[in-house]
Amino acid sequence: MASADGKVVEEEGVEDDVVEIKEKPLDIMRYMDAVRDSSAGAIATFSGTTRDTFEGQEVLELRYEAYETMAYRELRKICQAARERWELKRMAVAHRTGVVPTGQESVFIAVSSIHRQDALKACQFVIDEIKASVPIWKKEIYNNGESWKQNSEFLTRNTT
Amino acid sequence: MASADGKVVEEEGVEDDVVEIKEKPLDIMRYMDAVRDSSAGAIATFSGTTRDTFEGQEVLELRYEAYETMAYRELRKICQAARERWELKRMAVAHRTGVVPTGQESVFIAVSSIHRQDALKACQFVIDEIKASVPIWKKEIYNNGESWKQNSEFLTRNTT
Amino acid sequence: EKKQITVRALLFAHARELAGGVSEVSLHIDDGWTTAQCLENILTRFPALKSLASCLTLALNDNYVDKNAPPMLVKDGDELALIPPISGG
Amino acid sequence: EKKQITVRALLFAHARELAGGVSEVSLHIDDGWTTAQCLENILTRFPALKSLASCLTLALNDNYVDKNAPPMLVKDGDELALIPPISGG
Repeated sequence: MASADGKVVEEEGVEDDVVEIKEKPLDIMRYMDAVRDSSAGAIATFSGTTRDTFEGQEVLELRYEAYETMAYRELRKICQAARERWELKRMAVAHRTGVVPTGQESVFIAVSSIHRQDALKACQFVIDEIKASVPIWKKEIYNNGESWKQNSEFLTRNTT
Repeated sequence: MASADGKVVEEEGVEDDVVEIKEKPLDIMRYMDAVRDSSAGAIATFSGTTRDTFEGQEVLELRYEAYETMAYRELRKICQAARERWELKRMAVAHRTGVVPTGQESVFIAVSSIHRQDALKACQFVIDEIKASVPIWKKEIYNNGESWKQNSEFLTRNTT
Repeated sequence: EKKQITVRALLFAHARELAGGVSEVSLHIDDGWTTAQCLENILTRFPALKSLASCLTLALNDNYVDKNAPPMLVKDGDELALIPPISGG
Repeated sequence: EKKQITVRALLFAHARELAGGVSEVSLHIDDGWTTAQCLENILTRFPALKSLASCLTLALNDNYVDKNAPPMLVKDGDELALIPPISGG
Protein backbone atom coordinates (compact mmCIF):
# COMPACT_ATOMS: atom_id res chain seq x y z
CA MET A 1 0.00 0.00 0.00
CA ALA A 2 1.10 3.59 -0.60
CA SER A 3 1.83 5.53 2.55
CA ALA A 4 1.01 9.16 3.15
CA ASP A 5 4.58 10.41 3.22
CA GLY A 6 5.46 10.39 -0.43
CA LYS A 7 6.91 7.85 -2.83
CA VAL A 8 6.84 4.83 -0.57
CA VAL A 9 5.65 1.39 -1.39
CA GLU A 10 4.96 -0.62 1.73
CA GLU A 11 3.60 -4.11 1.96
CA GLU A 12 3.05 -6.60 4.72
CA GLY A 13 4.22 -10.14 4.03
CA VAL A 14 3.41 -13.38 5.69
CA GLU A 15 3.42 -13.29 9.48
CA ASP A 16 3.37 -9.49 9.48
CA ASP A 17 6.93 -9.19 8.21
CA VAL A 18 7.66 -5.59 7.24
CA VAL A 19 9.08 -5.50 3.70
CA GLU A 20 9.78 -2.16 2.06
CA ILE A 21 11.47 -0.79 -1.03
CA LYS A 22 11.55 2.99 -1.04
CA GLU A 23 13.35 6.03 -2.42
CA LYS A 24 13.70 7.78 0.94
CA PRO A 25 16.26 7.41 3.75
CA LEU A 26 15.54 4.29 5.78
CA ASP A 27 14.04 5.08 9.19
CA ILE A 28 16.08 2.69 11.33
CA MET A 29 14.20 3.24 14.59
CA ARG A 30 10.86 2.58 12.92
CA TYR A 31 12.08 -0.85 11.82
CA MET A 32 13.66 -1.60 15.19
CA ASP A 33 10.42 -0.69 16.92
CA ALA A 34 8.48 -2.79 14.39
CA VAL A 35 10.35 -5.91 15.50
CA ARG A 36 10.53 -4.97 19.20
CA ASP A 37 8.49 -7.45 21.23
CA SER A 38 8.38 -7.81 24.98
CA SER A 39 8.34 -11.59 24.56
CA ALA A 40 11.61 -11.40 22.59
CA GLY A 41 15.02 -11.26 24.20
CA ALA A 42 17.04 -10.18 21.20
CA ILE A 43 17.05 -7.93 18.17
CA ALA A 44 19.80 -8.35 15.59
CA THR A 45 20.17 -5.86 12.77
CA PHE A 46 22.28 -5.46 9.69
CA SER A 47 22.84 -2.24 7.78
CA GLY A 48 24.50 -2.20 4.42
CA THR A 49 26.05 1.26 4.11
CA THR A 50 27.36 2.92 0.99
CA ARG A 51 31.12 3.31 0.77
CA ASP A 52 32.95 6.35 -0.51
CA THR A 53 35.75 4.49 -2.23
CA PHE A 54 36.14 1.48 -4.50
CA GLU A 55 39.63 0.14 -5.12
CA GLY A 56 41.08 3.50 -4.24
CA GLN A 57 38.75 5.46 -6.49
CA GLU A 58 36.48 8.05 -4.93
CA VAL A 59 32.79 7.20 -5.33
CA LEU A 60 30.86 10.42 -5.95
CA GLU A 61 27.40 8.97 -5.96
CA LEU A 62 25.56 5.65 -5.75
CA ARG A 63 22.28 4.88 -7.48
CA TYR A 64 20.09 1.88 -6.82
CA GLU A 65 17.20 0.61 -8.88
CA ALA A 66 14.86 -2.31 -8.26
CA TYR A 67 12.58 -4.57 -10.22
CA GLU A 68 10.02 -3.81 -7.58
CA THR A 69 7.35 -6.46 -7.95
CA MET A 70 9.88 -9.25 -8.14
CA ALA A 71 12.12 -7.74 -5.45
CA TYR A 72 9.19 -7.67 -3.03
CA ARG A 73 8.42 -11.26 -3.88
CA GLU A 74 12.03 -12.38 -3.35
CA LEU A 75 12.32 -10.46 -0.08
CA ARG A 76 9.20 -12.11 1.27
CA LYS A 77 10.46 -15.53 0.19
CA ILE A 78 13.70 -14.87 2.06
CA CYS A 79 11.83 -13.88 5.24
CA GLN A 80 9.72 -17.02 4.99
CA ALA A 81 12.82 -19.18 4.45
CA ALA A 82 14.44 -17.63 7.54
CA ARG A 83 11.33 -18.38 9.59
CA GLU A 84 11.49 -22.01 8.52
CA ARG A 85 15.09 -22.29 9.71
CA TRP A 86 14.99 -20.37 12.99
CA GLU A 87 12.46 -19.48 15.66
CA LEU A 88 11.82 -15.81 15.01
CA LYS A 89 9.41 -13.27 16.43
CA ARG A 90 9.30 -10.40 13.94
CA MET A 91 11.22 -9.34 10.85
CA ALA A 92 11.71 -6.08 8.97
CA VAL A 93 13.63 -5.74 5.71
CA ALA A 94 13.99 -2.50 3.78
CA HIS A 95 15.97 -1.50 0.70
CA ARG A 96 16.47 2.02 -0.51
CA THR A 97 16.48 2.97 -4.21
CA GLY A 98 17.51 6.09 -6.10
CA VAL A 99 20.55 8.13 -5.10
CA VAL A 100 22.01 7.11 -1.73
CA PRO A 101 24.70 9.43 -0.27
CA THR A 102 27.83 7.66 1.02
CA GLY A 103 27.75 6.43 4.63
CA GLN A 104 23.99 5.88 4.57
CA GLU A 105 21.96 2.67 4.69
CA SER A 106 21.06 1.11 1.35
CA VAL A 107 19.59 -1.93 3.09
CA PHE A 108 18.42 -2.54 6.65
CA ILE A 109 17.38 -5.82 8.26
CA ALA A 110 15.99 -6.25 11.77
CA VAL A 111 15.03 -9.58 13.33
CA SER A 112 13.75 -10.35 16.83
CA SER A 113 13.69 -13.70 18.61
CA ILE A 114 13.38 -15.19 22.07
CA HIS A 115 16.94 -16.51 22.05
CA ARG A 116 19.74 -14.47 20.50
CA GLN A 117 21.23 -17.16 18.27
CA ASP A 118 18.08 -17.25 16.14
CA ALA A 119 18.03 -13.50 15.45
CA LEU A 120 21.77 -13.32 14.81
CA LYS A 121 21.84 -16.24 12.40
CA ALA A 122 18.68 -15.16 10.59
CA CYS A 123 20.06 -11.65 10.11
CA GLN A 124 23.18 -13.03 8.46
CA PHE A 125 21.12 -15.40 6.32
CA VAL A 126 18.82 -12.61 5.11
CA ILE A 127 21.63 -10.33 3.92
CA ASP A 128 23.41 -13.25 2.22
CA GLU A 129 20.20 -14.18 0.41
CA ILE A 130 19.42 -10.59 -0.57
CA LYS A 131 22.84 -10.34 -2.21
CA ALA A 132 22.21 -13.58 -4.09
CA SER A 133 18.65 -13.22 -5.30
CA VAL A 134 16.83 -9.88 -4.97
CA PRO A 135 16.74 -8.00 -8.32
CA ILE A 136 18.20 -4.69 -7.24
CA TRP A 137 21.13 -2.97 -8.95
CA LYS A 138 23.76 -0.51 -7.82
CA LYS A 139 25.71 1.86 -10.00
CA GLU A 140 28.78 3.67 -8.72
CA ILE A 141 29.64 7.05 -10.22
CA TYR A 142 33.31 8.07 -10.20
CA ASN A 143 35.15 11.17 -11.39
CA ASN A 144 36.14 9.40 -14.56
CA GLY A 145 33.27 7.06 -15.26
CA GLU A 146 30.68 4.79 -13.76
CA SER A 147 30.14 1.11 -13.13
CA TRP A 148 27.26 -1.31 -12.55
CA LYS A 149 28.30 -3.51 -9.66
CA GLN A 150 27.85 -7.27 -9.47
CA ASN A 151 27.33 -9.34 -6.31
CA SER A 152 29.59 -12.37 -6.18
CA GLU A 153 26.78 -14.14 -4.26
CA PHE A 154 24.54 -13.81 -7.33
CA LEU A 155 27.22 -14.84 -9.79
CA THR A 156 28.08 -17.94 -7.76
CA ARG A 157 24.47 -19.04 -7.62
CA ASN A 158 23.83 -18.38 -11.31
CA THR A 159 26.93 -19.92 -12.80
CA THR A 160 26.20 -23.29 -14.35
CA MET B 1 33.85 11.29 32.00
CA ALA B 2 30.48 12.47 33.26
CA SER B 3 28.22 13.88 30.56
CA ALA B 4 25.92 16.84 30.95
CA ASP B 5 22.66 14.92 30.73
CA GLY B 6 22.52 13.32 34.14
CA LYS B 7 23.83 10.14 35.68
CA VAL B 8 25.89 8.91 32.77
CA VAL B 9 29.37 7.56 32.81
CA GLU B 10 30.95 7.62 29.41
CA GLU B 11 34.46 6.63 28.49
CA GLU B 12 36.41 6.21 25.32
CA GLY B 13 38.37 3.02 25.00
CA VAL B 14 41.18 2.05 22.72
CA GLU B 15 40.68 2.98 19.08
CA ASP B 16 37.82 5.31 20.03
CA ASP B 17 35.46 2.49 20.91
CA VAL B 18 32.37 3.89 22.61
CA VAL B 19 31.80 2.02 25.89
CA GLU B 20 29.01 3.13 28.20
CA ILE B 21 27.22 1.94 31.31
CA LYS B 22 24.30 4.18 32.20
CA GLU B 23 21.00 4.30 34.06
CA LYS B 24 19.07 5.86 31.20
CA PRO B 25 17.39 4.36 28.11
CA LEU B 26 19.99 3.50 25.49
CA ASP B 27 19.95 5.91 22.55
CA ILE B 28 20.25 3.42 19.68
CA MET B 29 20.64 5.96 16.90
CA ARG B 30 23.45 7.72 18.73
CA TYR B 31 25.42 4.45 18.83
CA MET B 32 24.61 3.61 15.22
CA ASP B 33 25.79 7.02 14.13
CA ALA B 34 28.89 6.65 16.30
CA VAL B 35 29.97 3.60 14.27
CA ARG B 36 28.73 4.91 10.91
CA ASP B 37 31.68 5.45 8.59
CA SER B 38 31.62 6.19 4.90
CA SER B 39 34.56 3.84 4.43
CA ALA B 40 32.56 1.00 6.03
CA GLY B 41 30.11 -1.14 4.11
CA ALA B 42 28.32 -2.73 7.02
CA ILE B 43 26.95 -2.09 10.48
CA ALA B 44 25.80 -5.05 12.56
CA THR B 45 23.99 -4.49 15.83
CA PHE B 46 22.69 -6.60 18.65
CA SER B 47 20.09 -5.52 21.20
CA GLY B 48 19.38 -7.57 24.28
CA THR B 49 15.80 -6.72 25.22
CA THR B 50 14.04 -7.46 28.49
CA ARG B 51 11.37 -10.14 28.38
CA ASP B 52 8.02 -9.99 30.12
CA THR B 53 7.84 -13.66 31.05
CA PHE B 54 10.15 -16.29 32.49
CA GLU B 55 9.04 -19.91 32.38
CA GLY B 56 5.43 -18.79 32.15
CA GLN B 57 5.71 -16.34 35.05
CA GLU B 58 5.00 -12.69 34.40
CA VAL B 59 8.03 -10.49 34.99
CA LEU B 60 6.88 -7.22 36.58
CA GLU B 61 10.21 -5.47 36.64
CA LEU B 62 13.89 -6.00 35.84
CA ARG B 63 16.75 -4.38 37.68
CA TYR B 64 20.38 -4.36 36.57
CA GLU B 65 23.42 -3.42 38.59
CA ALA B 66 27.06 -3.25 37.56
CA TYR B 67 30.48 -3.35 39.16
CA GLU B 68 31.21 -0.32 37.05
CA THR B 69 34.99 0.04 37.08
CA MET B 70 35.51 -3.62 36.33
CA ALA B 71 32.62 -3.80 33.84
CA TYR B 72 34.17 -0.95 31.83
CA ARG B 73 37.49 -2.72 31.90
CA GLU B 74 35.99 -6.03 30.74
CA LEU B 75 33.96 -4.34 27.99
CA ARG B 76 37.05 -2.63 26.65
CA LYS B 77 38.97 -5.91 26.75
CA ILE B 78 36.18 -7.55 24.73
CA CYS B 79 36.26 -4.79 22.11
CA GLN B 80 40.02 -5.14 21.85
CA ALA B 81 39.75 -8.92 21.51
CA ALA B 82 37.19 -8.48 18.72
CA ARG B 83 39.51 -6.09 16.92
CA GLU B 84 42.29 -8.66 17.08
CA ARG B 85 40.07 -11.30 15.45
CA TRP B 86 38.29 -9.26 12.77
CA GLU B 87 38.95 -6.17 10.68
CA LEU B 88 36.63 -3.61 12.26
CA LYS B 89 36.07 0.09 11.75
CA ARG B 90 34.24 1.32 14.83
CA MET B 91 32.56 -0.23 17.87
CA ALA B 92 29.98 0.92 20.39
CA VAL B 93 28.87 -1.12 23.39
CA ALA B 94 26.39 0.12 25.98
CA HIS B 95 24.71 -1.50 28.97
CA ARG B 96 21.84 -0.05 30.93
CA THR B 97 21.54 -0.35 34.72
CA GLY B 98 18.73 0.29 37.17
CA VAL B 99 15.11 -0.54 36.36
CA VAL B 100 14.57 -1.49 32.70
CA PRO B 101 10.93 -1.80 31.51
CA THR B 102 10.13 -4.95 29.53
CA GLY B 103 10.71 -4.80 25.77
CA GLN B 104 13.53 -2.28 26.10
CA GLU B 105 17.25 -2.63 25.45
CA SER B 106 19.41 -3.66 28.39
CA VAL B 107 22.45 -3.97 26.16
CA PHE B 108 23.28 -2.61 22.72
CA ILE B 109 26.24 -3.42 20.49
CA ALA B 110 27.07 -1.79 17.16
CA VAL B 111 30.03 -2.69 14.98
CA SER B 112 31.04 -1.37 11.56
CA SER B 113 33.42 -2.92 9.08
CA ILE B 114 34.36 -2.76 5.42
CA HIS B 115 33.09 -6.28 4.72
CA ARG B 116 29.93 -7.54 6.39
CA GLN B 117 31.27 -10.85 7.73
CA ASP B 118 33.59 -9.00 10.11
CA ALA B 119 30.87 -6.85 11.68
CA LEU B 120 28.39 -9.74 11.92
CA LYS B 121 30.85 -12.13 13.54
CA ALA B 122 32.25 -9.50 15.90
CA CYS B 123 28.76 -8.55 17.04
CA GLN B 124 27.99 -12.15 17.94
CA PHE B 125 31.36 -12.49 19.68
CA VAL B 126 30.85 -9.36 21.77
CA ILE B 127 27.45 -10.39 23.14
CA ASP B 128 28.72 -13.91 23.90
CA GLU B 129 31.69 -12.45 25.77
CA ILE B 130 29.57 -9.92 27.67
CA LYS B 131 27.39 -12.76 28.92
CA ALA B 132 30.46 -14.68 30.03
CA SER B 133 32.60 -12.04 31.68
CA VAL B 134 31.21 -8.57 32.37
CA PRO B 135 30.22 -8.13 36.04
CA ILE B 136 26.62 -6.99 35.65
CA TRP B 137 23.65 -8.60 37.37
CA LYS B 138 19.96 -8.85 36.58
CA LYS B 139 17.15 -9.42 39.05
CA GLU B 140 13.68 -10.35 37.88
CA ILE B 141 10.72 -9.34 40.03
CA TYR B 142 7.59 -11.52 39.85
CA ASN B 143 4.18 -11.34 41.55
CA ASN B 144 5.27 -13.90 44.08
CA GLY B 145 8.97 -13.28 44.51
CA GLU B 146 12.19 -12.33 42.81
CA SER B 147 15.28 -13.98 41.39
CA TRP B 148 18.87 -13.11 40.58
CA LYS B 149 19.55 -14.56 37.16
CA GLN B 150 22.69 -16.43 36.13
CA ASN B 151 24.21 -16.54 32.64
CA SER B 152 25.07 -20.06 31.55
CA GLU B 153 27.99 -18.54 29.59
CA PHE B 154 29.54 -17.35 32.87
CA LEU B 155 28.89 -20.60 34.73
CA THR B 156 30.46 -22.66 31.94
CA ARG B 157 33.58 -20.54 31.92
CA ASN B 158 33.93 -20.52 35.72
CA THR B 159 33.30 -24.17 36.48
CA THR B 160 36.51 -26.02 37.25
CA GLU C 1 -1.33 -20.33 -39.12
CA LYS C 2 0.04 -19.74 -35.59
CA LYS C 3 -1.83 -17.80 -32.93
CA GLN C 4 -0.10 -14.50 -32.10
CA ILE C 5 0.68 -13.59 -28.49
CA THR C 6 2.15 -10.55 -26.78
CA VAL C 7 4.86 -10.70 -24.14
CA ARG C 8 6.07 -7.68 -22.16
CA ALA C 9 9.84 -7.61 -21.82
CA LEU C 10 11.46 -5.48 -19.10
CA LEU C 11 15.03 -4.21 -19.25
CA PHE C 12 16.81 -3.14 -16.08
CA ALA C 13 20.00 -1.39 -15.10
CA HIS C 14 22.92 -2.13 -17.43
CA ALA C 15 20.61 -3.89 -19.91
CA ARG C 16 18.35 -0.85 -20.16
CA GLU C 17 21.33 1.44 -20.67
CA LEU C 18 22.80 -0.75 -23.43
CA ALA C 19 19.39 -0.72 -25.14
CA GLY C 20 19.58 3.06 -25.31
CA GLY C 21 17.37 3.65 -22.29
CA VAL C 22 14.52 1.41 -23.41
CA SER C 23 13.00 -0.13 -20.28
CA GLU C 24 10.10 -2.02 -21.82
CA VAL C 25 9.52 -3.80 -25.11
CA SER C 26 6.36 -5.49 -26.41
CA LEU C 27 7.07 -8.74 -28.22
CA HIS C 28 4.36 -9.76 -30.70
CA ILE C 29 5.32 -13.33 -31.39
CA ASP C 30 4.05 -16.76 -32.39
CA ASP C 31 2.53 -18.88 -29.66
CA GLY C 32 4.96 -21.57 -28.63
CA TRP C 33 8.11 -19.50 -28.22
CA THR C 34 10.48 -20.20 -25.36
CA THR C 35 11.97 -17.63 -23.01
CA ALA C 36 15.33 -18.18 -24.74
CA GLN C 37 13.78 -17.38 -28.15
CA CYS C 38 12.30 -14.18 -26.71
CA LEU C 39 15.77 -13.17 -25.52
CA GLU C 40 17.23 -13.88 -28.96
CA ASN C 41 14.57 -11.65 -30.48
CA ILE C 42 15.44 -8.81 -28.09
CA LEU C 43 19.16 -9.22 -28.78
CA THR C 44 18.44 -8.90 -32.50
CA ARG C 45 16.52 -5.69 -31.94
CA PHE C 46 19.18 -4.28 -29.58
CA PRO C 47 22.56 -5.62 -30.75
CA ALA C 48 24.38 -3.58 -28.11
CA LEU C 49 22.83 -5.91 -25.53
CA LYS C 50 24.86 -8.83 -26.88
CA SER C 51 27.90 -7.78 -24.85
CA LEU C 52 25.87 -8.52 -21.71
CA ALA C 53 24.07 -11.61 -23.05
CA SER C 54 26.16 -14.24 -21.32
CA CYS C 55 25.59 -12.60 -17.93
CA LEU C 56 21.84 -12.18 -18.30
CA THR C 57 19.41 -14.18 -16.22
CA LEU C 58 15.74 -14.21 -17.19
CA ALA C 59 12.72 -13.90 -14.94
CA LEU C 60 9.24 -14.87 -16.09
CA ASN C 61 6.37 -13.31 -14.15
CA ASP C 62 8.60 -12.44 -11.18
CA ASN C 63 10.31 -15.85 -11.00
CA TYR C 64 13.84 -16.66 -12.10
CA VAL C 65 14.07 -18.95 -15.10
CA ASP C 66 16.38 -21.83 -14.21
CA LYS C 67 19.08 -22.03 -16.90
CA ASN C 68 19.41 -25.76 -16.32
CA ALA C 69 15.72 -26.56 -16.55
CA PRO C 70 13.99 -27.61 -19.80
CA PRO C 71 13.02 -24.72 -22.14
CA MET C 72 10.05 -22.76 -20.80
CA LEU C 73 7.25 -21.53 -23.07
CA VAL C 74 5.85 -18.01 -22.74
CA LYS C 75 2.12 -17.28 -22.73
CA ASP C 76 0.10 -14.30 -23.87
CA GLY C 77 0.43 -11.48 -21.35
CA ASP C 78 3.56 -12.83 -19.68
CA GLU C 79 6.16 -10.47 -18.24
CA LEU C 80 9.74 -11.41 -19.11
CA ALA C 81 12.56 -9.55 -17.38
CA LEU C 82 16.21 -9.35 -18.40
CA ILE C 83 18.17 -9.49 -15.14
CA PRO C 84 21.79 -8.35 -15.36
CA PRO C 85 23.98 -9.47 -12.44
CA ILE C 86 22.34 -7.98 -9.35
CA SER C 87 24.14 -5.75 -6.86
CA GLY C 88 21.65 -4.94 -4.14
CA GLY C 89 22.26 -5.11 -0.42
CA GLU D 1 54.80 -9.03 64.68
CA LYS D 2 53.07 -8.88 61.28
CA LYS D 3 52.43 -5.68 59.42
CA GLN D 4 48.72 -4.82 59.26
CA ILE D 5 47.11 -4.00 55.90
CA THR D 6 43.64 -2.89 54.83
CA VAL D 7 41.71 -4.43 51.96
CA ARG D 8 38.39 -3.07 50.66
CA ALA D 9 35.88 -5.81 49.93
CA LEU D 10 32.90 -5.13 47.63
CA LEU D 11 29.68 -7.13 47.70
CA PHE D 12 27.36 -7.08 44.70
CA ALA D 13 23.86 -8.22 43.81
CA HIS D 14 22.85 -11.44 45.56
CA ALA D 15 25.95 -11.32 47.78
CA ARG D 16 25.12 -7.84 48.99
CA GLU D 17 21.53 -8.83 49.72
CA LEU D 18 22.57 -11.93 51.70
CA ALA D 19 24.94 -9.71 53.72
CA GLY D 20 21.97 -7.62 54.80
CA GLY D 21 22.59 -4.88 52.25
CA VAL D 22 26.25 -4.32 53.12
CA SER D 23 28.01 -3.36 49.88
CA GLU D 24 31.49 -2.64 51.24
CA VAL D 25 33.61 -4.07 54.05
CA SER D 26 37.05 -2.98 55.22
CA LEU D 27 39.28 -5.90 56.12
CA HIS D 28 42.10 -5.02 58.53
CA ILE D 29 44.28 -8.07 58.25
CA ASP D 30 47.81 -9.38 58.55
CA ASP D 31 50.09 -8.88 55.57
CA GLY D 32 50.45 -12.12 53.65
CA TRP D 33 46.81 -13.15 53.43
CA THR D 34 45.51 -14.72 50.25
CA THR D 35 42.31 -13.76 48.44
CA ALA D 36 40.78 -17.05 49.63
CA GLN D 37 41.57 -16.18 53.25
CA CYS D 38 39.90 -12.80 52.81
CA LEU D 39 36.79 -14.54 51.51
CA GLU D 40 36.80 -16.91 54.50
CA ASN D 41 36.98 -13.89 56.79
CA ILE D 42 33.99 -12.27 55.10
CA LEU D 43 31.98 -15.52 55.24
CA THR D 44 32.64 -15.67 58.99
CA ARG D 45 31.36 -12.13 59.42
CA PHE D 46 28.31 -12.74 57.19
CA PRO D 47 27.32 -16.40 57.65
CA ALA D 48 24.28 -15.95 55.37
CA LEU D 49 26.75 -15.56 52.49
CA LYS D 50 27.85 -19.19 52.89
CA SER D 51 24.87 -20.39 50.86
CA LEU D 52 26.36 -18.54 47.88
CA ALA D 53 30.02 -19.35 48.61
CA SER D 54 30.48 -22.15 46.08
CA CYS D 55 29.18 -19.91 43.28
CA LEU D 56 31.30 -16.89 44.13
CA THR D 57 34.13 -15.75 41.91
CA LEU D 58 36.61 -13.20 43.24
CA ALA D 59 38.04 -10.20 41.47
CA LEU D 60 41.14 -8.40 42.72
CA ASN D 61 41.55 -4.82 41.52
CA ASP D 62 39.11 -5.31 38.64
CA ASN D 63 40.60 -8.62 37.45
CA TYR D 64 39.09 -12.05 37.94
CA VAL D 65 41.04 -14.32 40.27
CA ASP D 66 41.63 -17.62 38.49
CA LYS D 67 40.40 -20.42 40.77
CA ASN D 68 42.94 -22.80 39.27
CA ALA D 69 45.93 -20.51 39.69
CA PRO D 70 48.23 -20.58 42.76
CA PRO D 71 46.95 -18.65 45.81
CA MET D 72 47.20 -14.90 45.31
CA LEU D 73 48.31 -12.53 48.09
CA VAL D 74 46.49 -9.27 48.75
CA LYS D 75 48.30 -5.98 49.30
CA ASP D 76 47.46 -2.91 51.33
CA GLY D 77 44.79 -0.86 49.54
CA ASP D 78 43.63 -3.67 47.28
CA GLU D 79 40.00 -3.90 46.19
CA LEU D 80 38.54 -7.39 46.42
CA ALA D 81 35.11 -8.01 44.88
CA LEU D 82 32.75 -10.92 45.53
CA ILE D 83 31.22 -11.72 42.13
CA PRO D 84 28.06 -13.84 42.22
CA PRO D 85 27.17 -15.50 38.89
CA ILE D 86 26.74 -12.63 36.44
CA SER D 87 23.60 -12.07 34.38
CA GLY D 88 24.24 -9.04 32.22
CA GLY D 89 23.55 -8.74 28.54
